[in-house]
Amino acid sequence: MEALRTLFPASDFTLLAAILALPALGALVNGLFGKRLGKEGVRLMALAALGGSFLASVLTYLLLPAEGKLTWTAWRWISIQGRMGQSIPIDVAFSVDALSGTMMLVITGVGFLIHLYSSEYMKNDPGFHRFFAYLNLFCFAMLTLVMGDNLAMLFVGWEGVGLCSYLLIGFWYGEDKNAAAGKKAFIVNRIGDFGLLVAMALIVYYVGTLRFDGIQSGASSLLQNVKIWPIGNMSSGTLPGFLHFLLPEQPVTILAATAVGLMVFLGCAGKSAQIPLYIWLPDAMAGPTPVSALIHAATMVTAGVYLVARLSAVFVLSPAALAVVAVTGALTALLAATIGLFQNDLKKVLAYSTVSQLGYMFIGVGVGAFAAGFFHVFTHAFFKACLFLGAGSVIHAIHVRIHDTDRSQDMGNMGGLKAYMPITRWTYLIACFAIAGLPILGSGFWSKDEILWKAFTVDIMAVSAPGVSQWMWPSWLGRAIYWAGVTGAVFTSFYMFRSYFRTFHGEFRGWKIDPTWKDPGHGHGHDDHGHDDHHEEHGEITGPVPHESPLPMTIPLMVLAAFSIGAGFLVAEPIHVAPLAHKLEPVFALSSRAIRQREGTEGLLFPMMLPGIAAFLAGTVGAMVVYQNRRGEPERRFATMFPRLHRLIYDKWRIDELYDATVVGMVDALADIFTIADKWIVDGILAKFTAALVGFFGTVLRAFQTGRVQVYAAAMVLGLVGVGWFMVKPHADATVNDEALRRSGEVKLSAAPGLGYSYRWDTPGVSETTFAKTTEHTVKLDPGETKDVTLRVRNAWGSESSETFTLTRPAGGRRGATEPGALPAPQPPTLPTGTIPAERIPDLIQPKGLQ
Amino acid sequence: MSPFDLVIKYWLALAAGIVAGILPRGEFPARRRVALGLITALTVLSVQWLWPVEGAAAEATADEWPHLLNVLIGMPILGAVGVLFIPRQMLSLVRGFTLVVLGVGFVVSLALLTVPMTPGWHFQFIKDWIPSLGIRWHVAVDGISLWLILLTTFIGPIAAYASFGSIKTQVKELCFCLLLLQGAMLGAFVALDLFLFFVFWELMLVPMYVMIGIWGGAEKIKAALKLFIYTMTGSMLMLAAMVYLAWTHQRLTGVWSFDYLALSQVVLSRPAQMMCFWAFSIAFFIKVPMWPVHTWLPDAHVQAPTGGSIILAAVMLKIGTYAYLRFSMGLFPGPASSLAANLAGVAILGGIIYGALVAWKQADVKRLVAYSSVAHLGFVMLGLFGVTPTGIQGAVLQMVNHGISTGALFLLVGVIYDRRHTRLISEFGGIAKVMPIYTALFVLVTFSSIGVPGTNGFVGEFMIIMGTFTSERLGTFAGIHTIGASAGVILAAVYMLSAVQRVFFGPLTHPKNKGLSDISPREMVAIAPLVLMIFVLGMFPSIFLDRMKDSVAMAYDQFKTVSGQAILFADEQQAKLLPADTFSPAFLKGAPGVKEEGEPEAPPEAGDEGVQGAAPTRRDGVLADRGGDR
Amino acid sequence: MKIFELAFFFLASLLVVLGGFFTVASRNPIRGAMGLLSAIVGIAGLYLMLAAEFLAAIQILVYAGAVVVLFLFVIMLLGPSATSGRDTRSALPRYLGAGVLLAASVGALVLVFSASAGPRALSAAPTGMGTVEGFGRELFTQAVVPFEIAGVLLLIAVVGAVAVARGKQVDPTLAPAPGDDDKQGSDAARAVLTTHTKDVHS
Amino acid sequence: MSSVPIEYYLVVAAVLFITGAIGFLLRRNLLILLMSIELMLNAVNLTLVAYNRIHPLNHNGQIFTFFVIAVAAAEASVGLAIVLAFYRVRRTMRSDEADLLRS
Repeated sequence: MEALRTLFPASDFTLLAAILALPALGALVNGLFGKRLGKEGVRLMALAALGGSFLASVLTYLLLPAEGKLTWTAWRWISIQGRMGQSIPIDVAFSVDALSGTMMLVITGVGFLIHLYSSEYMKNDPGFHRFFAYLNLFCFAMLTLVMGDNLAMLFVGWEGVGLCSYLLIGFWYGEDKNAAAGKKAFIVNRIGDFGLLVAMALIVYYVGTLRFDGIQSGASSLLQNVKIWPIGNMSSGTLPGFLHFLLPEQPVTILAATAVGLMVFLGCAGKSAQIPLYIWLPDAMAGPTPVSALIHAATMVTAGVYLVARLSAVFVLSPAALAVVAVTGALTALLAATIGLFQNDLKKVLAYSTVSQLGYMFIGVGVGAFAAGFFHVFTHAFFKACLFLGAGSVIHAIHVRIHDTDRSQDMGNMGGLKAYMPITRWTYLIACFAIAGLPILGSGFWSKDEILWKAFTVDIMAVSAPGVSQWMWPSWLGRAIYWAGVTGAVFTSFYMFRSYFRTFHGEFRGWKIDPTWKDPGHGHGHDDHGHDDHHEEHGEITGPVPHESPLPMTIPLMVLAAFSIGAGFLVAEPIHVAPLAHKLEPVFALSSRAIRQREGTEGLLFPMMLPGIAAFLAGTVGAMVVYQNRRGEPERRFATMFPRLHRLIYDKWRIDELYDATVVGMVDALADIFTIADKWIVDGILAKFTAALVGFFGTVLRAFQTGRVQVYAAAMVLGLVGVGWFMVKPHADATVNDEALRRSGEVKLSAAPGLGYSYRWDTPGVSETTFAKTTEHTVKLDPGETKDVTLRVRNAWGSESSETFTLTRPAGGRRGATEPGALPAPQPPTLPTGTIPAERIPDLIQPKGLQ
Repeated sequence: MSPFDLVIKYWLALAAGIVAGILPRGEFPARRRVALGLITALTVLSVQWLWPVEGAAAEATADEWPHLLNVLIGMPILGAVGVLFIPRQMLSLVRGFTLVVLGVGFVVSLALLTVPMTPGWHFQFIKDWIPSLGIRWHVAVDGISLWLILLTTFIGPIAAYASFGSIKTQVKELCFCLLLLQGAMLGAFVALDLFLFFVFWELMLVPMYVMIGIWGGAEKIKAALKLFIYTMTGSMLMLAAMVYLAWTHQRLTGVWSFDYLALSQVVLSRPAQMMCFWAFSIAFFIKVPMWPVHTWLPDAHVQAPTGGSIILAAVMLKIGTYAYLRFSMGLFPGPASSLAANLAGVAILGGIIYGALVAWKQADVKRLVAYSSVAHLGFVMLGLFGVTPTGIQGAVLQMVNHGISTGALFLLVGVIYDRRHTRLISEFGGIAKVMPIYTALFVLVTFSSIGVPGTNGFVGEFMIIMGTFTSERLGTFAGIHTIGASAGVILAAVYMLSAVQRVFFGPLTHPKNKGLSDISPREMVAIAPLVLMIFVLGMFPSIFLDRMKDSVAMAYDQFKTVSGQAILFADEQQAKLLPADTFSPAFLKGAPGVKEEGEPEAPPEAGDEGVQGAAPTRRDGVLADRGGDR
Repeated sequence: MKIFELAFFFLASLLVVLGGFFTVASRNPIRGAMGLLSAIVGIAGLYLMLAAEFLAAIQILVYAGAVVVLFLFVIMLLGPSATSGRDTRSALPRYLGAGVLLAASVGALVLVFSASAGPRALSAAPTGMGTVEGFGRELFTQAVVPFEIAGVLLLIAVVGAVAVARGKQVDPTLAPAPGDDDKQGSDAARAVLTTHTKDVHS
Repeated sequence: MSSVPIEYYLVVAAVLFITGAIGFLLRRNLLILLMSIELMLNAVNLTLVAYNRIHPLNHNGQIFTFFVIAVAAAEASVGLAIVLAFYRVRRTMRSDEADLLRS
């Protein structure tokens, strides 16, 4: 071990490069040369890449130092400038500590198993190499996300993962439905990324760095108020009353930590399918099942929880943000659980159960129990992957006869498969027990119970800071979340065992089993998935005996089932066997200081376990009674008794339609308005209107060109007379001669001559003079005196014009009389001494309205 | 340096070349394979060669050959004249000649990278053109214009190569237009004399008008005319403001000069400053295009031929943004900084969000990509309005990114247009089955244009958003602007992906689409360099940023100090002259009349461009003293 | 002596003004030409009083002799249709123009005369002014260049007038050789020839 | 010593000029137009000679008049030729007919 430590020093841990390079190489080779390598070559390449990466991550995990992290910096990516002008370098750097180490193990481990599984599942799919290229690319992106040393690297992985899920969901792009699902997933993720981008901007502004350790240490600077002006505080005096709310006098102040927390949570909601943005996950079932297993169960959707855990130092600073996370998690858990009750599509049930379990994880991190929340991620990865792969092998079996994807996933066509597919059945059952929370054995029990216990006893101390009012947690909120979690647990175990009994128990409803049935011979591939089987005879069809999936599919099932039992004991707090918790101790050391146990709940650890166990029993027994003994009769009765409610829940509370009507509809309408405005108003006014205007003036002027000589002559005469009139109009002007001003204070004004002009000089105090031919006029000035002389000129027709001259004689020195209107002599202007020092500039040039 | 050492030293480039060579499957002419391999190897080599080494500026600055820029501009223009003498029938010679001239232009422009871009002007060449008006042939490069020049010389050959594929009629005139356009654009990027810039700005318009007018689509004349009139009105305003500025400068200093360095010392009176700023900016906003005056772009793009469309989108729009950064912000920092918040609002609402939403509703692919350009350039302008070093660097980088990704998009749209002669999205559907490689390329370029990290689009947008938030010019609006800009990121995904889905995915219904052949070797070679640059820019942006950060820092500091002075000193009537010490000496090197420090005035310098020494008459000497002794 | 001068002046100016009026107001162009003739003769008289004998002679010789005769010649040539009928089509602009002109000139006259210093008798004209010898010496010393140019101008005017007045004349020698197949072509040439000669004699 | 003051000649010239101008504007007959042009020219000649009379240093005024007469003769001849050609085409003397230049 020591040799390895010397080989890979902690600060320049090149093994991380290997972990990342292998899947990337795999993706590149499969993507570019896949067709030439053939199916076997592609399979080998993909599995080798993931296997190697897994081994390297196990090695890394072993080499993890107790404190600190293993880092490796590739190259300088960009460097941006912070608020105070300091440059913030953003490097392509990767670092691994206990948290990301565990995630790496999950990703590469479960990823490897799923690669093995899908090499069999997708065997006769024409896009085989393309599938594995995308899968490897996904693992590369997920590893970048987890191992990123700063938020920017995490964001690269974050969007890379979104990109790969777009490609994989829309894998069978022949079908419009799948491509649309892919697009929907990408866009909803993008809305989440918007939140993350704004969060990054806030962090750069307030903390001044994007590196996680920098954020952890500089988090205290987030304890200041962010002043949010909805539209900037322009002077709202002029606006009508009701607009005042848009331009408030006082800005909306929100704690920077809360703002960052909310924005980060928006990103996590987008990626981990929480309340506002969960709609893409159920549609993502359009992709192949292994994809759902890897992406929508084990790895991608948990990225949100990982991010919240990673930024725990920020979240802890604002109880409000934590409250939002916890409450949203609880609501999502309940909502998804209710929808899951009535779904007939097996994969949809599992999808909603994922959303619900994610809700639990967010409850965990929301109440400050980051280790517990993360542990649920860990266990959930195993049993949910096992459930999805189990479902996949069932669908694989059904698909042999019913080719239409929608009907081959419908539980109506399953039932009684426990006789034909024993391994799938047992692994599915174990996973069901794990997720439902079978005490002691099921790993779900330990993780979910830990979360509920921490929720029940949470008491968050607000970190006080000057001038900052913190929103405090009401004492009942922890308990409310606890009970919501328990009710969710009931639903969880009910719908899980409902799916188990409807799939594996009762009699087979798929088709009439005829052992001698042979495939009618048209060996079609899986290429165009999802098209209705054109030669489908309606009503009763015959088919072969459903067979168990081949070994490469069942091995992963068994391994995952084993883990879903074993993983529970990694953080079994009540029995104090919690190796993983100790490993995660240093990572959450800083944030756990703010979380205390509510007083008076010390002894309640075991008593509070009982409601959880009761919930498990209620759900399981209820499902057995309804679906095992009474063959689903009560469900049908419920459907008849409350048809509309049943319909509503089956239609997923019509949330999709709500979004389409409101958000999507609004954006669509805005787009229409803009398009029309662009065509008619912007283009219309600027281009077409001006053209029309010019055309109009053209036609008006054309009317004058009659072509007849006399008309032109008349026009000429008019022009001549006009010019003549202007020439003849009198213009009063005079030149001032002031040489003698200083000595004798005498100024001679001589008026400009003109045809038939008569002049009159009016000086204040001098009596009224008549119009005469006098063009000269002298004015006597005493020192320091100013006089206004007005020259009035009249011509033959009696029209007049006048001009006033202000003559000043300065008290002492020589000063030329200023002439009004003349251009100042071009000597350069005098500047105030020296220029304004540079540092005072910034506040000078703030546009009006800066707070 | 035996061949073996060569292999050791450049093994990566060699390997990349070989991989690219053997990449295409099936029948692929060897000539094209070699071309692909060569392009990839060259790209890897250039990345290794340009890798920013800390403290690179320290090593001896290579002497800058002063005539490099003249060669860079002159070659295409002389080539344009030369191509006229080639007989019309010898098509291959005409095409070959054009590609050679453009190719050599690119290689020559690589020489610009040999010199570390320290703050100040490089490769500066000054020669009196019209002495009586003080107009000089003053060309120079700095960090900001460096990458735009390289973008022009990089896109030029690609656009020519692509348009040769589709345009078969009047090839000689096409080559003439391409070469003249190339020369004019390069001239516009390097001109530091306002008059010279105006000449190139106008010269650039003529070949584009001709290209759209002759080889355009259905109503090509209308679109070409609209482009012409829009830009002309803009440049008319600019000319008026330019002349007023020069006249004021003459009135203040007694010497006629149109030089950017001289005019930037003039602080006009407050109303005049605002009017001149608007006059310059409207001309540039039309070119960018910004919201209210953008309607010429979709028409021009829809009617333009593929080659013309690529050049128009990739390079001509950048002149607007570059000129705003250089001239509007350079000459009138006062109004630029006081109007920053409102202009940024227009850039976001009118550019990013408006462009994205209208693009979503377009039925014609080219019109969609045109509106996406409006959105992307809205981002660029936001970076410029925010006036922070990060924002400006992000904006310049985004200009290069947009050039590459939109150039690639238009190239790919040209591919399907050549096959189906229609651009309506409804005509296509599910062609991914028939053209897999083409679909892969298109999806890749779409992700670059959306701004997915790892590709070039993201880096620029990320820096601009960070710049906007930390910008003090935007004051209280910084928050709402950042949110608006980030929302643009979502809308970009909406319209691009919905277009991709309607064109590529879904069932293959249209009978005519069934027979479409996949991307041809020629088109593959044309698109290869762009795709490679998408990844190079995405992964290693620091190569580009290191060479521009000094110039941007200098421009930013100067903007800050001068805008402070301008707002304080500009009173109502009087125009004033800032003393020369408010500008960094590196900036003023080459200003008219400013004698080189320490160089004897009288005898013209020997080696260095002697011409600069014999500056115009003795009177300007007074300019420098007069400013100083105040 | 003064009375005789005044009488001669009034006679001549009367001749001029009435001639002018008749030229403009007459319906028949011949009466107009006669009015023009009387105006020209009147002006010649005034030239005599203003010590410009040579000009008076030229006036009579060139103007009265040549120009008015030319007018009469053309009027004769055009015959009855020379007098165009009544037509009030574009009356407004013409009357508007005339009215404005009248008002403006009256105003101008008032302005000028109010500014002038009042009528003064003329001083004696230097001997030999206006005579052929004085005028000739000056003409051929200072104004030789314009004189030659005037000669060229008159030549051009003559050539121009002849070319315009003759109209299109097809050169008979170019008529197509007999047997030319596009018969229709030669007919067209012949048609032009005939129309021209016919209307000249009308 | 001539007792007739120069102003009288100028008045006569002015009246003649105005008559010519109004004739040109009002009358529609092409010939009358040409004649009124001649009238205007003669009025100008008269003014020139009158002023030459009060500044008898040289004969500039008269020489000028001499050339005006020459030019007027040329102008009259070409004018009449045009009127003749116009008559051949349009068979009328009304100036309103000559409006081919109408846009």
